[in-house]
Amino acid sequence: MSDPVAPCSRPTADAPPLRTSITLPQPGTVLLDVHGEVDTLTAPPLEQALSDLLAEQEADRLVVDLSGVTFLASSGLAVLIRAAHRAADRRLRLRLVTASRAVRRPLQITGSEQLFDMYEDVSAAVD
Amino acid sequence: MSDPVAPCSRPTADAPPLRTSITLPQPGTVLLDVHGEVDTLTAPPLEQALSDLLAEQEADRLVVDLSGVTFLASSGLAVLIRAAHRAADRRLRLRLVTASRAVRRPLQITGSEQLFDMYEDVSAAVD
Amino acid sequence: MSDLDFPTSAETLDGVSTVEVRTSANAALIPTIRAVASDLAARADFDLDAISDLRMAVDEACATLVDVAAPSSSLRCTFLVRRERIEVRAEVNAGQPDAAVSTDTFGWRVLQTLADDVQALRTPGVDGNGPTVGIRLDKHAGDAPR
Amino acid sequence: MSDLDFPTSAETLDGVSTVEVRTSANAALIPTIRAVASDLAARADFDLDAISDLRMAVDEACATLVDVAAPSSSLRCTFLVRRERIEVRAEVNAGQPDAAVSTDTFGWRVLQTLADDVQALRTPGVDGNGPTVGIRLDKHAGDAPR
Ligand SMILES: Nc1ncnc2c1ncn2[C@@H]1O[C@H](COP(=O)(O)OP(=O)(O)O)[C@@H](O)[C@H]1O
Ligand SMILES: Nc1ncnc2c1ncn2[C@@H]1O[C@H](COP(=O)(O)OP(=O)(O)O)[C@@H](O)[C@H]1O
Repeated sequence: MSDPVAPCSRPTADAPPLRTSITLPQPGTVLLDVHGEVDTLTAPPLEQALSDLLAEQEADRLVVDLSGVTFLASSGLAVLIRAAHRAADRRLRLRLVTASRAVRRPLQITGSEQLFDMYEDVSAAVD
Repeated sequence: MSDPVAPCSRPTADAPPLRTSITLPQPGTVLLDVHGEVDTLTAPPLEQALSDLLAEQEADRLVVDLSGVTFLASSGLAVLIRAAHRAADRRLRLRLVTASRAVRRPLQITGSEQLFDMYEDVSAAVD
Repeated sequence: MSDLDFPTSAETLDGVSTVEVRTSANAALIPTIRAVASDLAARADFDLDAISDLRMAVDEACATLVDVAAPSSSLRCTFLVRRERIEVRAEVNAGQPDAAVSTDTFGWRVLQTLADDVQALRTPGVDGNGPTVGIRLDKHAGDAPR
Repeated sequence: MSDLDFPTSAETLDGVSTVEVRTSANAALIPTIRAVASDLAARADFDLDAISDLRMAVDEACATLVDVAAPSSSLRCTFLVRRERIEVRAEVNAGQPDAAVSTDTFGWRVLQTLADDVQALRTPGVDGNGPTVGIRLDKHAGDAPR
């Protein structure tokens, strides 16, 4: 799996426990990379990062890589779900990359998986 | 690194947080494998396992693989140090395999490293 | 809502281990309470899904309570570790006289999904103090092999 | 030995976060207190050696105190998380009237090596109760990059 080389990298504002960055791995694809814990304190910066992702009007493929997320609270789920609805307004489905139980489990038990296209690694999601 | 096939395996009594087993990877070499946390509750079963190791009179190479140890308290250190003294009585030095900071750090800061021959992987230690 | 009957010491009664964690009612300290929940569940041989669920449920309960806690007050979270299940009671002193745990939120629905049983607790305040509000939840160890 | 002056609530004073953990004075619960120590140190950006040292120091302090605690009593451990350092105070009610923390052991020497500062604490018991004995220790974050 080769990490796509980013022609453009904009780190977004982040409290220490959450790091986000947006890259354009290929034309028409925007990738939001998220690292850390998404809880009541860090859901707001995640929401901001998702807004930045959704602001990419040229893109028709929006990928959120959650492989580096080690905890996902309901506040974080709610932010993802709202972003899915905003993407749906543009007739797009968000692609989520989920590698760990800490992320998959909350999406599963709330039945939210159906709102997203799910991938197990980022190379498949951006392809 | 190939794990030596054990001609003889005797699991010793263990509380859930500590698992020990003794194998003879090759003639003259006895290997004590330790997994778990060594604290005030689990130092006694470790001491018993070390006694079993030292009881192998035919062996001239005594190896303690601590790669699977995730915590080492002073009570565990004291048990290792006593075993080193008992080995010294037989003009042997215990070989310790330490892979993690959780084990290396306590040995370093107490200056106990000098009592052992230290290895970073088990294949080098049994060789 | 039922009355609070909060254990005040950390005795071991009938094989129940009790761990009580008290922090300032500040969202920045919830991660530490999550860590306690994970650690206790892992040591109680919960399966991996059950550990993940308990961690998330405890986070949700604490986040809900911190939201209604009085300024500079504390969050108290007690874990009763039984055979095959952990009971958690979290509570705060609320700032507003009419404060209560909202049970009509997305968070509460998630909490109900995560825990095997969950209850909002409330004891009215005396002498003009705000009420004590809390959440009690129960989580079973699960049966999947670890 | 100095007097115990144990914080009873979990306020945030002057940017100090306080986390208090109370368990039965039982060695089986010390791993959970270790987990709290590791978690707080990691979040306070301690370097990896300092995290490891604090975890071991807290374990040592608690193990020492559990040894002298009265039957069915509790172990109280308070973490004061400051900028660049964590102060830990652990205490138990001792069973024997003459109980004290032994400072002539291998364990105590290790504790002195692990912590930047360590003190044994003791308050005589009143009305025939055993004394309260405790250990206070200080650990700095270290400066190695993580
Ligand atoms: N049971 C559910 N499953 C999936 N999504 C839900 C569910 N309940 C609410 N949502 C979504 O979660 C988001 C946040 O819900 P909202 O009601 O605003 O939060 P809250 O209930 O905490 O006030 C909304 O976008 C909503 O569509
Ligand atoms: N500073 C030290 N460095 C290395 N080993 C030590 C040190 N102090 C004691 N030991 C060894 O640790 C072991 C346990 O020490 P001991 O005095 O029996 O324990 P305690 O002091 O807890 O009663 C002994 O084998 C002793 O040789």
